[in-house]
Amino acid sequence: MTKYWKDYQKEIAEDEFFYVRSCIRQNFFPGAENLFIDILRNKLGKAIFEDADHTTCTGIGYHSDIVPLETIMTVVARQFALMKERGYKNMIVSCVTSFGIYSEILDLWKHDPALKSKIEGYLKEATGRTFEEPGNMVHASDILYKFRQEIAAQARYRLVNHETGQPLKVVDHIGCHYAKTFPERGVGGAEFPQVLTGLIRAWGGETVDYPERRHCCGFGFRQYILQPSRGYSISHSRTKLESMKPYEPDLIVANCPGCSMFLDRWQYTLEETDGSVYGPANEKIPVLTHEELAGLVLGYDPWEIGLQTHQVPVEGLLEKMGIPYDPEKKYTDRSGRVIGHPEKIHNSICHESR
Amino acid sequence: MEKLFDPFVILFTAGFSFAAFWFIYKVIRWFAELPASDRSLVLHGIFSVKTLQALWETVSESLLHRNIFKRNFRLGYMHMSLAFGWFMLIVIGNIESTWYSGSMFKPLYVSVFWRFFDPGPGFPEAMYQPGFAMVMDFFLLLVLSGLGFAMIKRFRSKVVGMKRTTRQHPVDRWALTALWMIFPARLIAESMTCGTYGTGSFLTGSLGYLFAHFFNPQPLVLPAWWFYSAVLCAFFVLLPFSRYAHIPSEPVLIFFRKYGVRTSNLSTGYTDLSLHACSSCGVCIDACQLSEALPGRPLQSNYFVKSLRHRETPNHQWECLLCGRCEAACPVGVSLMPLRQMQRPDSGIGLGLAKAPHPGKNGHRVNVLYFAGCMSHLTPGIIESMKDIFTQAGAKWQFLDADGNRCCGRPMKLAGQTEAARNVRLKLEQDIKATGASLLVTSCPICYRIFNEEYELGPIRIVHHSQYINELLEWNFIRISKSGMKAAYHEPCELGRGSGIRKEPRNVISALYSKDLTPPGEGLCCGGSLGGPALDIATRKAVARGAVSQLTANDPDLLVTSCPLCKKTFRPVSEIPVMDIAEATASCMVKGERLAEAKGERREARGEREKKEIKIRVGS
Amino acid sequence: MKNRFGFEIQDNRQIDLDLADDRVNDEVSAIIRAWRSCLKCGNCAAVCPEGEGVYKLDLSAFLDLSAFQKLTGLDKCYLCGKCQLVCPRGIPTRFVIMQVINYMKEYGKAV
Amino acid sequence: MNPDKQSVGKRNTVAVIGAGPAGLSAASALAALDFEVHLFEKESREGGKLNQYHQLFPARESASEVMGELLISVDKENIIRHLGLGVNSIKPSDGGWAVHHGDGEPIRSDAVIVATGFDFFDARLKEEFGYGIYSRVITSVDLEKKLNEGRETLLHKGTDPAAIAFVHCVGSRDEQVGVSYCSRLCCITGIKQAIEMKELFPETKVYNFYIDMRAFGTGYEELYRKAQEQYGVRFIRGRVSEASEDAECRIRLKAEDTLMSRPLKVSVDWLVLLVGMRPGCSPVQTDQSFLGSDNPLTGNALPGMPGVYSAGCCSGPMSIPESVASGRSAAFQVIDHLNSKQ
Repeated sequence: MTKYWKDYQKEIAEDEFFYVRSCIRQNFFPGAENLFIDILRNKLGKAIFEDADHTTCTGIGYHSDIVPLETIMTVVARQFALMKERGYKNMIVSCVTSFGIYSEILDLWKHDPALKSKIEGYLKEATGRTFEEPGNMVHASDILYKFRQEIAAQARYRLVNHETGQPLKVVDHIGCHYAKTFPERGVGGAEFPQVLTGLIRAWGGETVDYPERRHCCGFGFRQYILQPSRGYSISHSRTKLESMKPYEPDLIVANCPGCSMFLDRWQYTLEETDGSVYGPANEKIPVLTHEELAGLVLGYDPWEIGLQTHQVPVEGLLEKMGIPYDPEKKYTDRSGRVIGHPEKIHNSICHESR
Repeated sequence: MEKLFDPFVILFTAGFSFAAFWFIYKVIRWFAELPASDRSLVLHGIFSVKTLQALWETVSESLLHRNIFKRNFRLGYMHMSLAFGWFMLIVIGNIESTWYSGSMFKPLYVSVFWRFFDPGPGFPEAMYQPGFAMVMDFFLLLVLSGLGFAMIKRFRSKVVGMKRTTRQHPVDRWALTALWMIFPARLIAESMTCGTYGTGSFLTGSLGYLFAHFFNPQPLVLPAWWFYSAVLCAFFVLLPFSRYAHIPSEPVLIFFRKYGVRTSNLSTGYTDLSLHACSSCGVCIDACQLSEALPGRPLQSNYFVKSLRHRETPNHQWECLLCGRCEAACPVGVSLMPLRQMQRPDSGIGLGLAKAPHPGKNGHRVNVLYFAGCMSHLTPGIIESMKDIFTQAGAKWQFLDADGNRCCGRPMKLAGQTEAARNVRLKLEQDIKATGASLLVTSCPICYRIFNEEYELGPIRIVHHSQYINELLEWNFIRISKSGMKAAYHEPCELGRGSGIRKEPRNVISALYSKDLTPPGEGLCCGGSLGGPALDIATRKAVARGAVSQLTANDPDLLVTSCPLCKKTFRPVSEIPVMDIAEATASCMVKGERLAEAKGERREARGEREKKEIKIRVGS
Repeated sequence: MKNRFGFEIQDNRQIDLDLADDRVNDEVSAIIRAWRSCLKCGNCAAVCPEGEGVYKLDLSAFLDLSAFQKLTGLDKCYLCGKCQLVCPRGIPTRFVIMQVINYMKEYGKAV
Repeated sequence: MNPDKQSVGKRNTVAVIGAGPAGLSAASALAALDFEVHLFEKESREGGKLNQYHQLFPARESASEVMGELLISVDKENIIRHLGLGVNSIKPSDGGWAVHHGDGEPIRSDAVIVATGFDFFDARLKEEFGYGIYSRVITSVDLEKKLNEGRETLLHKGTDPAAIAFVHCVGSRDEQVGVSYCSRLCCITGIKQAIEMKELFPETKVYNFYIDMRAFGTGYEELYRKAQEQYGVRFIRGRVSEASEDAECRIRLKAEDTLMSRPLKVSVDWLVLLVGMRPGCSPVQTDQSFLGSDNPLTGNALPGMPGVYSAGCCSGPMSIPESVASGRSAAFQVIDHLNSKQ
C-alpha cells in the first residue's frame, strides 16, 4: 500500500545504542560527536557505546568509485560484527553517507542472500569475525527527533530571538542519503522530511520552506574531490543559498556532516569569488549540525562544543538567542593555548566589534 | 465684333493656368531627376521617328484607350468617350472660335466659352453655325454617355464589366465630383443660351427650346456660365493632387518610355512620373488573384501607387505575391514590380552569410551543369526525371546542388534583402564557374530568373529545363512516344512574365500530349509565391484553388507546370494529377535507344547537327 | 574565470520563465498569430538548406522565450521558404524569421 | 435493433449497477425495449462523476445540461431507481443473477450491467507535487469545482493569477505509482481547462507541461490548436519534477524543457494536476484493475459470468460519448444473450 508523506514514521529504539562515528564530522566539527554522546549519557541518561576499533565506512571512497562494493560491504559487516561482539542491537550512525551505505547494503542483502553469505565468507576469512544485522538502525538525528521533547524540557535557551521574542527562522537541510534512497527509512519520507523540522519546532524555532529545499547541498562526491570540477559542487550550493536568501534565515541546520561542511565552507568561498552573501543584514548564514543545535539549546558553552571551527562565525546567532560567550576564549584551548586564527580576520572577529 | 470678355472667365483661366504651371514644373522636374544616361536618351530621342511613334501611341492610348478596349469594351468605351470626346470638344471649339473670331491668337477661354460669346443669329456667317453646333453637340453627347457609364460604374461596377471598382481617396472624390459636374454644367449653360437665342443643335437646341417653353431662360444664362466656369476652375485646381493628374502625365510617360527610359530599382524622376501616370482605372484589381482570395483588402497596385503618391507607407505590401499580373494588365504600362521591389527596404541584417564557396568538384570537367534549386529537393520527381533526361540525351553533366544546400539569392531579393542576396550570388557564381561547365540548366524558375538577370557567368549559357528539353526534342536527342492525354500548361510567373520563357514549354507540351487545353490569357500565380511572405496558408490555398479551377476550365487530364514550387502548391488542391514538365517528358520519353537513333541522325544532317550538338548536349 | 581557489563556478543552465524577456515573442506573434501554434516538430529546421540548420537555425526554438535572450544562426537564413512548405501548421515561417530579425534588432538582441 | 416481441422484453428483469452516463444510457435503452430495469446508485443522486464537471470537451457543453438530458432518458415507469443503495455482490440464481444490495431481499435479474465507473487518481501519491500540502496545488477535478463556483475562487490575494500551470499525466503512464496505462482524457481536459483559464484571465500566462499530447478524439486536435493560436497557451514538453512554495506562497516548478534540452523553472499561482482515472470498486471486482472482457474486440461480457456485462469507465478510461455508447451496446448484448437462451 502506497503511503503519503505524513505516513512515513520509523521505529527508533529506546536505549542501548551502539554508535558509529563519521569521518567528516569528527574532522570538521570535532565537538559534535562527543557532544552527542554526552547529551545521550548525561542529559537523557541513555546507554550509548562506541567501539574504539570501529573504522570509516569508506563511503566516500565507494561513491568516488575507488572502493569496490564487496570491500565496503565487508568493512560494514565488520562494524556489525563489533556491535554483535559488544552485545548491542541498536545502531546509531553519525554520518548520513554511512547511513545511506548501511541501508543500501542491508537492502542488497535482503534481495540477494547469496551476496550476504559471500560477504560473511570474506569477513570470516579476513578477520575471523561473524556478524548479525542490527535490530534497529537509525541516524543520529533520528535519536534527537525521538527525544526532542525531553530535550525541550531541559532546554536553557530556545530558538527565539530573546530581544524581539520572534521565533528564529531556521533552514533545515536533510542529507540526500538520509531518505532519498529509502524514503521509508526517513522520518517524513523523502519529499517532506520531518526529522529536523521536528527538532526546530520543538525547540521554539520555525522552519523555512523554500523552493530549493530538497536540492543537494553540493557535496557531490566526485564533484568536490577534483579541484577543476569543484565549480559544479559550489554552483549547487549557490542555487540553494540564492533560493533561501529572500526568507532571511537566521541559521541553517543540517543532519549530514557533508552538507554542514559545504553549506558552511562554500559560503565563504562564494564571498571570496564574487562577494555574494546570502544571510540577512549582509551576514553569512551560520550553519550548525543537529548535535550542535541541541548543545546550544541545552546551554553548553559554544567554544566547548567547537563552534569556533565553523567557517561562518556564530556570534550573531548566539546574541540573537541570548547565549553568553567569551570572545577571548574563542581561539584558545582549555589550557589557554591559542589554537590559531583564520586567515580572513573578518571571518573570526565577533559580531558587535565589526 | 464686340469684346470677347466677361468676368466669369477669370475663374476658369485662373484654375487652368494653375494646373498648366504645375504641369510644366513637373515635366521639368521629372526630366531633371532622370539619371544622366536616361536624360541623354530623351534628348537624342526627341528628333527621331520615336517622337512620332510616341505621338501615335498617345492618341491610341490616352485618347482612344485601345488597350482597355481590348481588355473590356464597355470600360474602354467609358474612358474613350470621356477622353476623346472632351478632347474633340476643345479642338472643334477652337476651330469654330477661330473661324468666326478670325483671330488665331486669343485667350483660351474664348474657345471654351464660345457659345456664350457667339450665341448665333445676327451674324453673317450664321449659315455655318448649325454645322458646328451639331458636331459640338455630338461630342458633348459622347462625353455625357461616357459620364453615364462612369456614374453607373461607381455604383454598380459589374455593368461596365468590372468585378470591382477602386476605392476613392478624399481628394479624388472632390475632383471626381467636379469632373462629373463639368459636362452637365456645360450642357445647361449652352442650352440656356441657345434657348434664349433659339439656336443650337439637336442636343443643346432642343433642350434650350424646352427651357424656353416653360420659362424665360435669358436671366439664367450668365449664372449658368459662371457655374460652368467655376466647376472647371475647381477641377483644374484639384487635378494636380488627384488621380486626374494622369491626364497630362500619361503622354509624358509614353514619350519617355518610347525614348527608352525604364524604371530602375532606385527612385528617379521616371518613378514619380509613373506614379502620376496611373489613372487608377482599377484594371489591376481584377487582374489580382488576391481580390478573390482576400476580398476587400486594398493591396492591389492602384492602392499601392496611390499611397506612394500621397507619401503614405503602403499597407499590406508584404501580402503582394509579386506575380506581375497587374503589371501585365496595366493599360498605362506602369512598371509596378520594380516599384513594389523598391518598397521592400533592405533591413541590412546580413543574412545568408553561411556558406563558404564549395570547392568546385574539379578533376573531371563537365559540360552541362545542373542546378535543381532548393525547392526541387521537395519534389524529387523533378530531379529524378532530369537525371533520366540527361542520361538519355548523353550529356556530360554534373549535379551542383545534390546536397540541396545551395540558394540562388532571389528569395532574399524578393524579401528586400538585396545586400544579402548579393553575397549569396557571389559565392554561387564562384561555385558555378569552378565547375568549368558551359551550359547551366536549372529546374527552378526563381533561380533561372536571378541567374539570368544578375549573375555574371561570362560565357556560360543559362537555360531553364523546359528550354533545355525543348531543344533536345527539336534535335532528337531524346525521342517521345506521344501520350493520348490532354494537358493544360500552367505558366509560372517567374518563368513566363518574369523571364519571357513562354513558347518553349508550350512546344514541349504539344510534343508530349495529344491536346493542349491551356486556357488563354495571362499566366496565373499558384499562390505559393515567395513574393508575399505575410500571406497565411488559408489565403495561399484559396489562390491555388482559384488558379487550378481556371486552368482546368477545359477539363484536361492533367496539369503540367514547370516550377517545383508551383507543383508543390498545386498538388494538394488539384483533383487531376499535377506534373512538372520534366516529369512529363521523362514519362513519355523513349529510353535506351539513343545510340542507334543518333547514328541514323548523323548520316542525315551532320554539319548543322554538330553545331547544335555542341550547343545543347555539350554546352559552349 | 577561475577564482583564487583555482576553479570556476559554472552558470546555471536553467531557463527561468519568470525572468524571460518575451517582447520579441509578443510583438511577432501579434503579427503572425499562427506562429503560436508551432508544434516544435523540427520539420523546418530539418529541411533548412543551410546545412547545419538543425542546430544553427532551430525555428522551433523561437517559441521558447529563453531563446530570445540571444538568437544565433538567424544570419544563416536564406529566406528560401522551404520551411514554410513543410510546416504542418502552415506557419509563414519565412515571414516569422523576417519579423523576428527586425524585432531582435529593435531590442538590441540581433546576433 | 428491435427484438421480436415474443422472445424477450416485458418478462425480463435487468439490473444496472451504477447510474453514471453509461448506466443511465444502458437503463434507458433497455427500458425503451420494455425490460424491467433496476437501477442501483450508491450515491444519493444519479450522474456519478458527471456531477463534478463544469463544461465538457471538446464542444464545451454545460455538464449539467447533458446530465439533464440523461435524466430525462431514464424517466420511465419500467425503470426502478434505487438511489443511495450500493450493491454488495451478485450471485448466480436459477439461470439469472441475484443482486445482493444494502437492504432487504436480493433482487433476481436475468442479466446484469456493471457500470460502476472509475475513481480519480489520488494526487497525494505523487508527493513531489505537494498536493494536500500547498494550498495552491489543485487537481483538474478541484478546478472544475472552482469553475462551477465562479471566477473569484481562482483569484490570488484578490488579484488575477499571473501564471497557471497544468501538469499532464499525473497518475497515468507512471510506474512509480503503479499506473502503466494512459488515461486518454487528461490531455484534452488540460487543453479545455487551459482555454477556460485564458477566457477568465486573458492576461494570465498559462503553461501546459506534457509528455506527449494525445488529442485523439474528434475535434480534439482542433481545440489543441485553438488553445495555442487563439488563446496563446504555451505547451512545454517535459514533466514537472517537483513543486515547492516560495515566499509569496506561489508555487515554484522545476521541469526539463526536453525540446530545448534545458532545465526550466517558473512560479505560478495555481498548479493544476491533471489526474488520471483508476479502476473503481464494483461488486464483481477481483483485483485493482479495470474489468476485463471475454471478447474485448467485439463486446464486453465479463469473463466467466454469463449475462453480466460491463459498461463505461469500469472497463477502462472513456469519454462521455464513449461511455454512453458502451452503455447502449451493453444493453443490446443483454438482448442477444437473452435471445440465445431461449
